[in-house]
Amino acid sequence: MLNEIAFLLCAALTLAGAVAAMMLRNLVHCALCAAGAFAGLAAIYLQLDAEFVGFAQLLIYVGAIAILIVFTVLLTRGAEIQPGAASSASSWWKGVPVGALVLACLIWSIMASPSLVRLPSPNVHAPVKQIGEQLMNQFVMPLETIGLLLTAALLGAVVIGLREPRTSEPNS
Amino acid sequence: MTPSLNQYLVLSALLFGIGLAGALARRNAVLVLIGLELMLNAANLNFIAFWRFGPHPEKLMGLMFVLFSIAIAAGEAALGLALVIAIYRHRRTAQVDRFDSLKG
Amino acid sequence: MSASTLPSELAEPASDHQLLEVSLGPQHPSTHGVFRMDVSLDGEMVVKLKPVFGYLHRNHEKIAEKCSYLGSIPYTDRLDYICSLTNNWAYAMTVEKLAGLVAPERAEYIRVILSELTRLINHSALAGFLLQDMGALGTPLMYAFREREKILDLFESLTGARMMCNYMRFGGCRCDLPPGWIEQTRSLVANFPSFLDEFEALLTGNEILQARTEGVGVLTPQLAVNAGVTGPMLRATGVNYDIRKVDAYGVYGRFSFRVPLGERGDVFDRYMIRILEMRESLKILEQALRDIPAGPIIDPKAKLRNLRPKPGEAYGRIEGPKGELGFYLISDGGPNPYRYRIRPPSLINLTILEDMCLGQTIADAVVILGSVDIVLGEVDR
Amino acid sequence: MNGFGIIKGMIETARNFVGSYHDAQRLTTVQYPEQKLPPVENARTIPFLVFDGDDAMAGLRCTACVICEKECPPQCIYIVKDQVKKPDYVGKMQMQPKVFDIDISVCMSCGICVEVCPFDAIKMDQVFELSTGDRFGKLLLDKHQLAKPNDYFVKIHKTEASEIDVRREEDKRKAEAAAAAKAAAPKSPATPGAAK
Amino acid sequence: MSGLDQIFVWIGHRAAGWFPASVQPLVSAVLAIAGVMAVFGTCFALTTLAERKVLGRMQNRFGPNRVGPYGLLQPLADAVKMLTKEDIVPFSADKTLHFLAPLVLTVPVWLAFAVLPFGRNMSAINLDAGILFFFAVGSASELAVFMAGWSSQNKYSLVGAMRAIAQMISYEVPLVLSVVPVLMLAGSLELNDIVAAQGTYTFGGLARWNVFTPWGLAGLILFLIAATAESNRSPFDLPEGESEIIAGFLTEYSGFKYALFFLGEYLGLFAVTGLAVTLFLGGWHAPFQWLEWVPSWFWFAAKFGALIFLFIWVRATLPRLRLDQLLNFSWRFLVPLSLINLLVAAAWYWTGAWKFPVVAPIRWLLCAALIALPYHWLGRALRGAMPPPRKYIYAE
Repeated sequence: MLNEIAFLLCAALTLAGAVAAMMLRNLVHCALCAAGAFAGLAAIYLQLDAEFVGFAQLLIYVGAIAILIVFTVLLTRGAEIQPGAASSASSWWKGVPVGALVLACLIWSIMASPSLVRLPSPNVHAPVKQIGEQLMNQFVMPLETIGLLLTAALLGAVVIGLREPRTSEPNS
Repeated sequence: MTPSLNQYLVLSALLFGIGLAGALARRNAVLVLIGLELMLNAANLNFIAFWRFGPHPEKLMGLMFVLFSIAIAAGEAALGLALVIAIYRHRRTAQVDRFDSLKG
Repeated sequence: MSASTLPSELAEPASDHQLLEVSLGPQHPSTHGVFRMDVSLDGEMVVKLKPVFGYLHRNHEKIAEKCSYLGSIPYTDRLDYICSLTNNWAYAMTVEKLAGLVAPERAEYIRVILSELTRLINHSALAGFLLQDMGALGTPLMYAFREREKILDLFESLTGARMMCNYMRFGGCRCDLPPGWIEQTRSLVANFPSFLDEFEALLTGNEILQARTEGVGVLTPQLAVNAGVTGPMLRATGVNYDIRKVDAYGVYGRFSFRVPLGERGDVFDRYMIRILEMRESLKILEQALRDIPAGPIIDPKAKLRNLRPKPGEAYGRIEGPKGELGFYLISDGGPNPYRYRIRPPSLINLTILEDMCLGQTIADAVVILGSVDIVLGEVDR
Repeated sequence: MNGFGIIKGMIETARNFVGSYHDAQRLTTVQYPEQKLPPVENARTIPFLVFDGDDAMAGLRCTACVICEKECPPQCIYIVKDQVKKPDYVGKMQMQPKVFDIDISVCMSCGICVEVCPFDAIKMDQVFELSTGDRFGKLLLDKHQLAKPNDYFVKIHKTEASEIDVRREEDKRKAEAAAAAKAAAPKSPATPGAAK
Repeated sequence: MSGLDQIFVWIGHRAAGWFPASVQPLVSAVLAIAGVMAVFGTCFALTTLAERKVLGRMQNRFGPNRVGPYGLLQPLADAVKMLTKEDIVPFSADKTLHFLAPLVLTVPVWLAFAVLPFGRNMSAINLDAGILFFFAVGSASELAVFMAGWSSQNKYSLVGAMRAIAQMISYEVPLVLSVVPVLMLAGSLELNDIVAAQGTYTFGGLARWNVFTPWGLAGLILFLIAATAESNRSPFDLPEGESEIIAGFLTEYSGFKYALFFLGEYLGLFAVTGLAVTLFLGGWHAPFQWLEWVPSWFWFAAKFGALIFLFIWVRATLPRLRLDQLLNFSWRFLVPLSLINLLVAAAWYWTGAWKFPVVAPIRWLLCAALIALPYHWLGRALRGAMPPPRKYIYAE
């Protein structure tokens, strides 16, 4: 019972955050609500006994990605006061039907498969040590690839984000 | 009583739907990225749920997928947002429908 | 792409970001009083800076034209309230020129001693404030003030007040040195180098200080000379101009001292020049305390009340701790000056603030302002 | 070496930290209400009016010449002359102030009034705990509040006061001698002042 | 050793024992929470006082000494002042976020204390991924700072918030990277395991704390620098750099909300300090074997206090960096150095198998050189091509 309530609370937080993130007008509010949704998901992961992933989710999504989004919103502040912003009003008539359609398909298929109504296997835990060992043995290639990818992404982000030499640098 | 698998899946589907609708509907590039992240998270939730309710939770497959997916999401967000900023610098706008220089 | 949208597409924005207009001051922790800088920021970078002053305007010059020659002296204390004695001196010197008075030798020595002590006060307080502006949380400032207090004690026992000394008179000084004053000053002068060493150990070698000051707020000698910058600000750019040497007013000609000159004209040079000047001041003090003669302290011809100089004009200037402090007086033969005008070094040194700050960050702007060494009482008058 | 300057600075603060516990040269703070600095003889705060003898109003040295009122740079002195004269210390009839107010919220403690006073009647006080709850009423001092005995003056400005006292004694002696000589001379009735 | 050492554990057990067995875990959890909150709440009050007194002494002042004996009641007076002050919300502020920001900062910070072992058997929970938990809950503070700065609708606040975010993102990286060597050598993310790994004694009864190894020393210094920056303390106090941007993101806060921010910042500092003690300074272990009889929680408190003193000391001494220098310092100095420190830790681990007669000093010096040389080079690179030292000419 307690689990059920906790799940419902977390799910409500997540969904509310997600809906608010997509619907609010103020970009900063959107970003913060998205952070709330990510945090709610982290709580759900913790409920599902995925401690490590839950903390990683919190660390990366709330601690890094949400901050990055907020930062971008601030750096593109001028976007809200652009002339002709009216032409960029949200086109809900395009998005909502598509989203609803996909949602309906998914829900229908989930509801239609009785095998999905099952209870969790008992006493599951994922010790950090085991995760580490698996990462170093079975998943070592993906891990390395991810490392490479992240490095490439880092370099790419830096290169894209670099100021063109058009304006003079503040002397550093 | 613990929630069953399909409840998690419904939550995930909802999240995906919200993310998709938002990403399609909103014009601001940052919001589109948030929508993408939400969809990614929905997928992650599926992985975790299937891992937890699956027959072999001790193998940690689902967890591993999610870990990698989170890592990729971080890279994606960094790159995507860098792109938004770069475009904003040139065009003074972050509205995706105004990035239309290549349109004939 | 339609042709009509082309211009807006091609129009490159002048800058990457929106400019942030910030009004630093007049109530701001590091504007040294009620000074205001209208700053336009691009991110953290200053792209436009407009100094705004006048918040402390007290009509000093006009009041002085309605006041007797004696009555203006306490007002000059309040110009640069950190260095009241040098202000006194500059004013007294101008009135002496106007009225043809000559201060006796002992008075001149006392003036030199007091003005060098004032220089110590000003420079140590400035170094403290500058570091405070850099965020050193008051430690250097408290050390500087600790030493300043000792000098202020000397001032109090001589003039009766710590800051608003009102001590010098045209034709000499108000009262003679109290017994034991010379010895106290001598011991203070002997102990001061240890404070300077301590201060330098605390900060001069500090990497953060160096990083914050090197190459920041560079002032070229040409600009400095063109703008009329004087004092340590000018000497930090390498221009050799010290009125104590140029005019050799008072009895400065009798002392051997050197004028330190900077190399690059950045904030670090301005900081270092002041430290070095303090060391030179100590040399002057030692000599003056050794050579001070006995004798009267005021010109017997000097008439404090109801002084009516012959019609004429006079400009007297001294090397104040902040730069050339000048007074310009016109007398029409009446008991008050017909025209009274001050050349305040702070104000004139402040005029090039924008030139030094452009392209630097806002944190630098605050440090540069600190290194200019302004006292708003003098800027706004 | 990088970081060396920072470490040097930290040693310096540590020295001051330790030093502030045992070195009076470092910890110079005076704990004000409990401890007070010894009074400095030259110190000046606000002016007061000196009187001789026991009766403050009768012994007031001020002769209401209004020089101080004219010279005071911020013009914080307000004097109204009394029509009734009173004899001064040498027995000469002098004016006296009916009203003598100093607005010490305006006074800037410059001491010009003291310098210009030819009668040694106004001197600088050393009280500094002047705060009151009433900005307008209590900071305007009248002559009763300003009058302080010569003994007090001697106490706070010893050197200056004793010089003045010596000079005044001499003046008095001369005046008495002159009066005596005058009295000795025939057909001159003694003035009330000389009788004193 | 046992009695006094375990006194808090014993009290907790006894107190929980009064309750029925079904609620005992809950009760002991509540007790642990209450204990942590009481201890660190008091610690916060005392630290604000100690900071002011130590700063005062370093600046040759007395510091607060008016309220109560030696000024001990000053925190109380401050609290009364803070709580009775008017809570001002700017008219144009985003009121919800303005209200939420101090909560978002303060509440998660408390969670971080859950995993710290304050003494033998004295950690609220034993989490498998303790360190990850620690950093995860700490990540909310960035959002809180941003919310505070943005919602105030004040330019100084906004600049402060931008600075804070840039700074926190940049210094989170070296903070986490400097922890990694410890995890590598302890082979666990659980803080109790890490403490246990430092619990043996080597020659002369000296403890095997991580800080006595080259990588541990370097790691501790890196960690402390990054922690200083993470908790916005001088010389990295740019987000609230008083002389530049008034109070940064705190400009528009007053009264109780300001006090909450204050509390949150100090708690964040305590949390990272506690982590530094745990990771590098042997946690609750005594420095020498013959000092083992002293209660373990005392050692934790002593080390904790020493580090807090260090933070105050640094604050009293150093000027503030500039933003670009701050970021350069992180990305071009701390991050490479902490990566190199990883290699050094690996080298240390690898050379541990050596069997030479005089191996210990050689191993130490070798690893120290491995970290000292990059330190020197990176430092020089960071400062750029140094112009020749200045010569001041004297005109006669």
